[in-house]
Amino acid sequence: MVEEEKRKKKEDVGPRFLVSSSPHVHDRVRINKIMMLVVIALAPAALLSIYLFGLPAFKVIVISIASAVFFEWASRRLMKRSNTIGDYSAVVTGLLLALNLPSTAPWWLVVVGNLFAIVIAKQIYGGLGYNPFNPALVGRVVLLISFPVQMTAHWVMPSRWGTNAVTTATPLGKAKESLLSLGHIDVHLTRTDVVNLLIGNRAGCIGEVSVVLLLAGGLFLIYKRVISWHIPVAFIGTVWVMTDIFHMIDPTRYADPSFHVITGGLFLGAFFMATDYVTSPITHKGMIIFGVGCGVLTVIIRLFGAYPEGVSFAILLMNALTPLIDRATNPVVFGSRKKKAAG
Amino acid sequence: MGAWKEFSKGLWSENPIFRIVLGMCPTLAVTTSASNGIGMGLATTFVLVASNVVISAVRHLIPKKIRIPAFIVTIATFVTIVDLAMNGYFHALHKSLGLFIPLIVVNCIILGRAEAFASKNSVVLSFFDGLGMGLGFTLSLGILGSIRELFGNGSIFGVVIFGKSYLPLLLMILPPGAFIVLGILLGLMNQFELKMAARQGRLPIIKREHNCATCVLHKNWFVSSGD
Amino acid sequence: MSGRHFFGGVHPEYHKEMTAGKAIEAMPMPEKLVVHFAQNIGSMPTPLVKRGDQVKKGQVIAEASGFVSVPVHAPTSGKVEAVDMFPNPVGAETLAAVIAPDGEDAWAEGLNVEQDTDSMNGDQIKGLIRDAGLVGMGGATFPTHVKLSPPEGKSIDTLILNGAECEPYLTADHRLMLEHPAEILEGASFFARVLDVKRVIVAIEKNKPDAIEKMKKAVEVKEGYSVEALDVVYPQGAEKQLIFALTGRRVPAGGLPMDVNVLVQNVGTAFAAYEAVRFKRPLLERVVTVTGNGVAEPKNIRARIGTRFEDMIDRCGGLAEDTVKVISGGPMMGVAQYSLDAAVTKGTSGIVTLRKDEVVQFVSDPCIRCGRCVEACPMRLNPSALSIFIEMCHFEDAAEYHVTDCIECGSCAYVCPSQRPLVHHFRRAKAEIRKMSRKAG
Amino acid sequence: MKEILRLTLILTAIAAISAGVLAFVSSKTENPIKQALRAEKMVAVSNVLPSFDNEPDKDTLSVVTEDGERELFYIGKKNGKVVGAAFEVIAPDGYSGPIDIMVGVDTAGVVTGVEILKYLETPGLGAKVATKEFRGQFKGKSIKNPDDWHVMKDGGIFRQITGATISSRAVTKAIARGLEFFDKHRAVVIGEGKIGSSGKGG
Amino acid sequence: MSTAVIVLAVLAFVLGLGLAVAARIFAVNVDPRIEKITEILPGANCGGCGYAGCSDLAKAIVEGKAGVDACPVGSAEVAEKIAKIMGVELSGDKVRKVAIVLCSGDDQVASKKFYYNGIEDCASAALIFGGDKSCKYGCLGLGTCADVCPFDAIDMLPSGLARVDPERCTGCGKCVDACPKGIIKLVPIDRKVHVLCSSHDKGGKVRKICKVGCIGCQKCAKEAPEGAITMEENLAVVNYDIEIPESVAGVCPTHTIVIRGEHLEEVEASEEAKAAGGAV
Repeated sequence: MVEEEKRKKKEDVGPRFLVSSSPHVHDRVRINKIMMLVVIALAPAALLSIYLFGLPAFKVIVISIASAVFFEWASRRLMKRSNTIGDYSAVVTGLLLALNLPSTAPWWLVVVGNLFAIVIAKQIYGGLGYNPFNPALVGRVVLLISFPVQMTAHWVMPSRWGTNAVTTATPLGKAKESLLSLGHIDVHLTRTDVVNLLIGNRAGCIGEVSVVLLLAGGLFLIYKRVISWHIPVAFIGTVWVMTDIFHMIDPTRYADPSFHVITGGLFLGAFFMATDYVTSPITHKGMIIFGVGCGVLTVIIRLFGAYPEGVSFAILLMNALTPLIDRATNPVVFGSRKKKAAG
Repeated sequence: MGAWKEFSKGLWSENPIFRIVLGMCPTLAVTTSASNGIGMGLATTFVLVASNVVISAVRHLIPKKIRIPAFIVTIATFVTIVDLAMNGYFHALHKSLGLFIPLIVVNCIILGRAEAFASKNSVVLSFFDGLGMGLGFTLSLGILGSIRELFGNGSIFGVVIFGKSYLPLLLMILPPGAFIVLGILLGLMNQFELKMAARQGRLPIIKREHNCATCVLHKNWFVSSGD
Repeated sequence: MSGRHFFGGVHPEYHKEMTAGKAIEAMPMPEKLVVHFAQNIGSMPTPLVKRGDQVKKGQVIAEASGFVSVPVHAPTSGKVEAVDMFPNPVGAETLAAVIAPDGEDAWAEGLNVEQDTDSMNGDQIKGLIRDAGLVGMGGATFPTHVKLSPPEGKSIDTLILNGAECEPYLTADHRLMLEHPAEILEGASFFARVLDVKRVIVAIEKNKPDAIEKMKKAVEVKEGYSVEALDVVYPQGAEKQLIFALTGRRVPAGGLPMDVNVLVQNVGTAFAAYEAVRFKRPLLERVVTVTGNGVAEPKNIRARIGTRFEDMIDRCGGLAEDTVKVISGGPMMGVAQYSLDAAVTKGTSGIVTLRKDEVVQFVSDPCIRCGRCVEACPMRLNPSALSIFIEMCHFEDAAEYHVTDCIECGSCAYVCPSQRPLVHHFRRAKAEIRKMSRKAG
Repeated sequence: MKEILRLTLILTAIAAISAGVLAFVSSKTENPIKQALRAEKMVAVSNVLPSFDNEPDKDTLSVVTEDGERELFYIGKKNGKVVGAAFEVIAPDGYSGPIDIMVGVDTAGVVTGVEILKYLETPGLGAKVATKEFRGQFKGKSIKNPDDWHVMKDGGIFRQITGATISSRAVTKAIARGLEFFDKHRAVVIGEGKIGSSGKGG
Repeated sequence: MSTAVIVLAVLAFVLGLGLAVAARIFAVNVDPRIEKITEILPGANCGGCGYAGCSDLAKAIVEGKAGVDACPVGSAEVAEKIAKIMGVELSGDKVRKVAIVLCSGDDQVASKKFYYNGIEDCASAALIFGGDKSCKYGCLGLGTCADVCPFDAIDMLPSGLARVDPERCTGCGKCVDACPKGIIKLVPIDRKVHVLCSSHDKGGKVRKICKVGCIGCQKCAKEAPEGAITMEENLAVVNYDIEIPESVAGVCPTHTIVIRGEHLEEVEASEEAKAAGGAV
């Protein structure tokens, strides 16, 4: 009798257990954790850049992250979709875009860039996971095409907190300029040049100058298994090898490989932009093809194209090829396929 | 009544750009400014109306087997007439539309209407069909051109709107701008249609992020499968 | 030999310490036993009893209905109270006999007698194994005698005794190896005799050093037997991965271990074979690990087939209030239960209980293509692409990407940062593909 | 067979009618087109030349260069006296393609006007070479001091357009080249020398 | 002028000749009726007829493989037109068939056996213990049928049931195939009385898990004309060939039997009430 009452009570409270398909445990690594690791990996380079370029750089970074998060929130709301700012992907996009801008970028430039990055390049396609192109790079390229003066004409030398900013050109810009006006390049790397380039004592985008810290951040991500080594190594390696070949053919026209590798946005691009999960191939084989493709395109644009720097365009072009690469490099199922018996 | 129906469908429900998505080459290429868009649209409208009328008039005379070459010759004739006339009387516009005027010949809308409508309907209906389609085309190109000119140059029909301090978004008058604006307009059109459907008392459709109804798009970008 | 590892795999938290040190205890006779007839892969055996029948321990209550089918026996003597639908731990409700034990536990005639095994030939051994109702006890429940009957032209040269037990939480095989090493090896020797196999490898993951030690000592006296220590990585115990790790042979996709001349048997099955051949005891009980934070006292229990989960859990101190998941089997491949009325079957290796804060729910966020699943998949599939195909109902594409080769180990879903229900997707696709081929055929 | 003939003849008839219509339209529009083209050229020429009262597009002179290429000069005259000449130069190294430039000079070789005829430069950037601000700089300058004929960045006297140095440089270089050529053949062009006497190349 | 005319004319002559000859050589004889019938068919290519699309069906009709009324979507008008083209007499008047979901156990009245966490899709949910409803025959409410419906005729009620709009339903049968529980049936639209349950469980069990399930009491079978409602394994099944008086619905103790038009209105009203209550 008591048993029965107990049973009745149990039925009244409805179902007790949660049932789902296996597996029932999870390693608890969520998207937001991965994105936070990327932010942490970028933080040292960003902080050094703020030190180098001063308050303007700080302003660009803050405005960029804030507007990226705002656009993510607003567009999701407008499209009546779930709120996704909690996955921090907008923070990463905002930060990356800021690091790809000159420190002199006016506030509206940063906002317009993020509008294109978040709304046009990401949310219109359906949000994180569906965007075919790297949002931050789309934002940057839109700005580069639309506002070339603001994007390319006002580089300043790092000057510790931004006092006495001296306008100059980026090293790659100088190389291209001299090649076009003089017919040869006037870039010959000395040891001090190399040191200056490595510690970020040069003009360039906010985030691309501190090569050493970018490398450290990239290695941190590889160590944390957030990214694999395949894309960065293939990308940077290809740039090195190709520029080396051209340098050997004609050193007066083509700068030496170390110059090409440590200038420009190569490290930022190779470690943080080309490795974007959504827009890069999924298999290791595919990643190597992707990295080599990025490298080849970067070198072609840098040496023969109209723009002095080609990392952004190279990555975006390879983004477009990602589905094809994925299809071509789909892993071969374990165990050789059983041949169908004749007949 | 019938004529009005044939005329109005081109403006909205069967708009050649936003609904049937035909004639993308001139749509994307010449809409760098509002006047270019309208100019191209009107040139196309003339060809469309004229060829529709002529083809409809002679539809019983043309054997089925040679209808395509016959249509093309007719269309090409009108296009050449437009080309010559514009060159003579609207030289500046002709210069900026340039290459795209002769390309009206291969605009799918014109051959499409000839095949789908003019070869089956009376002259009057064909006239209104051509006029509606052409004006729908013109309207769409005008809208596209206006938006691109507004953002890319700060003006509409050359009239400065945004003032001197406005820094134009050059992307908009470059080729990618055409794709972006067209894509956004198409999306808004569809959204509007859905809303209208719901308002007209049709059953609410449960919208989920993934379902079989939305799959075609996704598959295309993900695998671009060869089949 | 190509090392002790295969492609992919994951490292879940094992939690084996809860029960690894606890000796196997016997489960007292419960008030009633719910014995399902469908306990093996293949065709369901034909029931032979009806309500009101008296049965003896070991009596056949359902006979094999074909080659890929095994008989079911009464786990004790008593009265059949009902034959009705009851929750089966591996799926929907199936037909089962409810037996009320009479407490005497009296054997049916001719069973439980020691045999002279030396004089038996292979076919006799196989017959005993089949009559005892042996199935793979790792969870797959594939009839053992079928595995022992390779088709003409296929020969087996290696027998692998699978003691990897790579599923987290479970320690049933571990304890069995510690407590009955000699019996397991004798059971294995029967398999070896049936197939005339000279090389027997006992495969154990390195996280069970005591078991490796014990088994090593036991194989010393046996010629051709060896013990191999395996890297600790899930799913090391999956047949194809195990074979590759130990022999370097790749079982063809869509093929069976016998295609590369290997037979894999679970150590539990070997123990059951020992009992069946030496003592003519049908498969009536098995070791079940009852564990997880949901129970007060995790234990390894030797339970009769048909013991209800509720009785098992009560034996372990009852279920904590906030337990939301009870899993039959391990947490990676086991089946979450909705009712504690489910009863132990031949394939139930464990009952894992998870409390509310331990359960991670699937949320089905979009795939961000991070590639973790591709790295984790031991079958070298592309779970990311597959799940997207299946979400969009492109089952033909999923088939083209070999979804049917998925072993449902759960590694992909375990690592997915979007917490997508990947295995669920693949099961759906497999079902749809079966449906389509049925339609086409 | 009859069917084949019928199809062929119908198509032939349609083509013939079309050709007839087109020929008619063409004959009607021939003149307007010619006039429009001429008007276009005249606008450019008159923009760069000092005031004149002749028809420079008819009063042309072609000089053959050493490389055997012809250079066409539009001569501007007032009251029968030569006041200047206009000529086209092409800057082949523009940012996105060649830039066509119309240059006007007076008899002394001083630039009287520069007009950009055709270009593919980036809108808002390289395209600024067509603005009055940029091309106005050349007015009043002559080639007397060739070192001046560079953009400021390269040590010359002409302000380059921010962010579009390549376009600015290309235009400056092309005009300088044109002026040098004019200087060499000035005598012939402005009619002080006899036609053909300076045509070393033939 | 004359050159232009001559050149074009000659060109056209030569090309026209080639074209005409080619047309003769590569001529394919297509039955003109196929094109005509294709134009008459609705063109939704829904596949409800069992063929790959409307043109495929048209071919089948002309070849005699399918009847003139084979299109389940097209109205009688369509069948008539096709019959005219084919020159056959249309036999009898064909009543349109529409889908109906034979379950009314929504979340309020039917119990669940567990909390489901997985793919929001009936076919997937059915893989796990047959779904979370205690009744193994019940509607899972996840909308697979609504997803496959090409005519937007099915919508999902918030209370977890699929509802078919008979006005929009064309009877193509896609939902019937898609439902993993097999509880959607095509019924003649003019039949009003339905048993909205598919459970073959015994009455006692049904009572425990669902308030509106058929308990197999047979009252309706006795009330209805002979053979109109038959009992099949504890379930009352309607024979749609026989007209059933609406009064039969009144005898059902569990209100499992409904009159379609009224029922839809009732559901509408209760959903609205719930929505209004939720908004407050």
